Amino acid sequence: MRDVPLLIIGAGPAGLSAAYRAAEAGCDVLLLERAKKIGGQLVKQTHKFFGSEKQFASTRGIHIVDILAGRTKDLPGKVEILTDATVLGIYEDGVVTADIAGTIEKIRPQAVIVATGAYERTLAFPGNDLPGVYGAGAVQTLMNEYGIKPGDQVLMVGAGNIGLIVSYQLMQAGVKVKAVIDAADRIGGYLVHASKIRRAGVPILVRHTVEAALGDSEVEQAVIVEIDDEWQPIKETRQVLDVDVICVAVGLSPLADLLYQAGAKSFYISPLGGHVPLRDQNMMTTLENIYIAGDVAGIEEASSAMVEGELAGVAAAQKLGYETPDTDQLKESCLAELRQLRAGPTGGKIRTGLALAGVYS
Amino acid sequence: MNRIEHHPILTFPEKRTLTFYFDGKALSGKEGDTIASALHAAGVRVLGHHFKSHRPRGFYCAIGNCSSCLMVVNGVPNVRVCVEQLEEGMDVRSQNDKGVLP
Amino acid sequence: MRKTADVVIIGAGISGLAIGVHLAKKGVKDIVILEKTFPGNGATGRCGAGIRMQWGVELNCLLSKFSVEYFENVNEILKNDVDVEFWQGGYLIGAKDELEAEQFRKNVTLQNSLGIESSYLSPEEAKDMMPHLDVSHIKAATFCGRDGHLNPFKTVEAFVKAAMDLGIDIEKNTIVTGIEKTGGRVSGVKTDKGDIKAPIVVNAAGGWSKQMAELAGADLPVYSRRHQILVTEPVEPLQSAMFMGFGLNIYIQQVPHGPFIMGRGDADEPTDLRMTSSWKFLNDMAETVTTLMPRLARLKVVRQWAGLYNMTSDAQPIYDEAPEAKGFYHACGFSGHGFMLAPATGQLMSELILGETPSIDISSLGIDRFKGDMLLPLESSVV
Amino acid sequence: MSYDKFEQTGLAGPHEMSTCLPSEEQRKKGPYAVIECFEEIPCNPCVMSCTFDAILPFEDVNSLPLVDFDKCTGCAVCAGICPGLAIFIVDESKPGDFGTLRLPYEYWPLPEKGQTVMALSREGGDVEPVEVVAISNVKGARTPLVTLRLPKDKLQDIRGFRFLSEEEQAALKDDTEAEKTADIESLESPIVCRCEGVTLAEIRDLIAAGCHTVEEIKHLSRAGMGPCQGRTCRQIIMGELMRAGIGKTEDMPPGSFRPPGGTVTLGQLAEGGDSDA
Repeated sequence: MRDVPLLIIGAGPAGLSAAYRAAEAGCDVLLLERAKKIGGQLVKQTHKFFGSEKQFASTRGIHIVDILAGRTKDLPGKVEILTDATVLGIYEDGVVTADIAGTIEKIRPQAVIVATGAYERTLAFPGNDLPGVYGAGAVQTLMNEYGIKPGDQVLMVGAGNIGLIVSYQLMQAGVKVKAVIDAADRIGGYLVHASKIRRAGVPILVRHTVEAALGDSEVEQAVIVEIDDEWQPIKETRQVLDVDVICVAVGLSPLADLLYQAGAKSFYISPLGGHVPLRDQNMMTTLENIYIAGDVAGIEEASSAMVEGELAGVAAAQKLGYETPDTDQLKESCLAELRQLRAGPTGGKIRTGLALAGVYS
Repeated sequence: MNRIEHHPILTFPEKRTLTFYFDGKALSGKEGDTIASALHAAGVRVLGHHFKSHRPRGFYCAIGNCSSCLMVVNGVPNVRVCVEQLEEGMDVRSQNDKGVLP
Repeated sequence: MRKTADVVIIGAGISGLAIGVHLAKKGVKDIVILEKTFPGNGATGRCGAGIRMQWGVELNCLLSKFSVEYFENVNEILKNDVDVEFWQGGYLIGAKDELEAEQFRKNVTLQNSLGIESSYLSPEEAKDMMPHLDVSHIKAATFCGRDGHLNPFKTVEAFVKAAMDLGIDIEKNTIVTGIEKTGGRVSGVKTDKGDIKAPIVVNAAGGWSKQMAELAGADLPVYSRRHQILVTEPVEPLQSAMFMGFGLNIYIQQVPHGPFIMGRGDADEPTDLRMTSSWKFLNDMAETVTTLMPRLARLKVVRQWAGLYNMTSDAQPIYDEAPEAKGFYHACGFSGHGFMLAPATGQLMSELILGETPSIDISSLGIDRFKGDMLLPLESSVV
Repeated sequence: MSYDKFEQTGLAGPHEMSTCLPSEEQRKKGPYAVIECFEEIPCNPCVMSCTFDAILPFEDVNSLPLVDFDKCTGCAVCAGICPGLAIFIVDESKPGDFGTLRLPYEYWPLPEKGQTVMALSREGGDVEPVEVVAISNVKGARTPLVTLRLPKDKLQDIRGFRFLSEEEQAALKDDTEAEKTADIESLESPIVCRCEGVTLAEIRDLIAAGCHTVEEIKHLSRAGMGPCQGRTCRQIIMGELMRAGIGKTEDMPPGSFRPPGGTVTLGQLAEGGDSDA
């Protein structure tokens, strides 16, 4: 049994930011990451980040990992980062079990920050399980982590930021993107991303859905169709595309399994991506000393995940008695940054969601 | 080969080649590959067939969430090959049933 | 929801459903089953759903024999074709020590005298039957090939279908908030969805039966204890029989679908209606099973969960009318065996309620036994 | 609801472009930045990067960038850092019929100076062959900028290029016109639960039969009982419940989540079973 003041689960942008702020306040941190390397989804983000200077705007995600990890060194509190470490459960007696490189360990933390991120949603269409139908994250992993093309010709389903960015990344890797489609009646992602891939000759078709993946043992073709106001297919508009990959980028849902198991209260909040654990201003859930940050608290951009991580890190450390004269001011500035990031029209969905969750003022 | 040789942003340094066996056939992957990435690089996307529907199976998430990429690795069934590191000489086989415990 | 009923049953677990189906088959109209969530979501859907005739006391042997025969013909009886996945691979029960082996000899004699074809096996014979079992940990074993297990969800589905075909109303998501009495007799049930007048109310609330009894002003000498269980990934068939040990503290089966399901008891488990899981159970269960069956060490755990055993002090059920409230019947205290006893529970409770001669003498299962010194001999064949 | 064309196509039109171009006078004095950023998103590196204060200060991080063309020198620092790759540097100040366009380019390979490439419109359509006159090759955060020599009257229409040597890429509609009659209806029902092989048709049947929670559907179909623990199917099932008009409320139960939250073998658990708590 290992006793630690603060356990952080997930070394993505939120978890790394939380570790930095907590250790800065003098709190020792154990940070567990399921993957073999830290950074979460940042390791696949070859594009430059939006946001402002504080969230490393204009730096590529792949480079932000090093910055975030570098910040956790030489602080008053010690940050121990373990990779290949999957948390199995947060149990009622406060014990957290983890599979650390194949060995089961038990950890007794005084506080926990859950920063487990999200998982990819999928779609139900005939043939949706054929090899070649991949989540956008999978395509990114193959290309940007392992340097492997997922195929030669891609249909992208989803014109949100992920769909647009991954389309762009596919083209950067030399893969042809046949079309980007989205069932909504507007492009969901940032329009600068859309313009960028339009310039490369990729059509974006709104009010279109994928009807089927065709192929005997792998994807050989995709059937797409325009939909009407009732979201019903207009059969005359059916098109068959020769593609070997159908990339599904239809959104993310918070990966909150550990929190449900532990008994945290949650609400189904559609604009935040699904069931979201409730939390207070300090990112603490309905369970004493269990905090959340990042996509697990509602799907947003990495920039807000980092700020939420910092907030949770400061707040959790403070709760455990690690405080500096700046603590309250730091929390205020995190909240102000979050308000800024969510202030514009593109933050409207997040604001609605957070209002439903009762956490946005 | 589906490896990206040139990329405007990323560099993929040359890594040691690893030989492994897929359904008895020798294939090569690179150090740092997962079993699934090495198979993809070699053009193998059908990793097995579902035990009930017998439909072909590939991965969906590539990060260990969806459990759609189960294969028999060195005789052990139900290994998620998207997160299992490739090793020299590995015996990787398609799984078309629920798996037989070694 | 209807305003009056002839019989209201609290709980749409396997017991409540079986009681309802049996009453309806005997011609009782207007039966309502109240369920706080959905059918089978309590202990029924959380149990191992095993059924065995190898018991240490006569009554349990008889009750479970009734149930085995019932499940063997369940589609005929319930008049539907739901596949309840009744797998009669037998139960192989291992004795941990000489003392237990001695008890097993007596058990087999008793079982055989009641027409249950069980046999006493040496460790070597057990090994032949279950090669992956490390028999160095057992002194002897017993086996009965007609024992087995079912799919609890499918069994519930079969009973729900039968109940609906018989005109029974199952009110889901309905919470019982009170039980009405008039002059010492039960007269109705209050719920969050409205009240129902009824002269007969059956308490089949499993883990919550004590709380339901209290609403009727009745004292019920039961308590609930959490029991945990886990399921693994599916693998190709390896084990046909359920393996069980009382001293060894384990039951483990491979269900037809492929996964192994296993559980064990723990006297330290909470008794406060909690259905949470513990890491200690995972540890202890894994240690127990990998000692007995080293080959399973490579098997991956998929889920753990918990349900409530509704316990009595002699580990046998209560089938009786509450002395404090005429017309209020208890069918509870199953102590972990409610699923396998359910067909007998349905039959016997319907007979008790309708004043018929019971098919099996259950006079010893009355609630009075806990007041004096009439406790039954403790059933030792339990996990 | 209807949206601007821009929001459906991602293509800036005359309306958008009218907000980001300098006056005739200003165009003559030297190169200038065209910032094609028409949506308020939380992003401000451009304004922070400009050493000439030529991008007007933001009210907040979501503000739209506006260029003070009197101050803009066309230095292109902003174009190299813009995460949206939405900034172009246009120079039409030199006499004659030709000007230059510097555009961000993040594909491999970069063109070579002097190479002829096919200029592309905002839609990616071919315009005409043009010459590459300069390349800034910067890997890392900064984006390489490629300068094209263009006819002055096409400076605001061209926003990309492709290599001439590449094969013509078939436009979407040319694909397989004849196969429009794919027999979708006869295909197998989509898979909802990959682990257990449960189809959408099975889920819909259960919902129609009165199963109104994720948990009930799980009990009867096994969807969500496999090794992935519902990570693939749960959202689809909840979507189907909503489509059926059942789970509209915020308190729709997500069904159970059971530990352990990762794959772990009995052997590992037994090894780690130090009951030293």
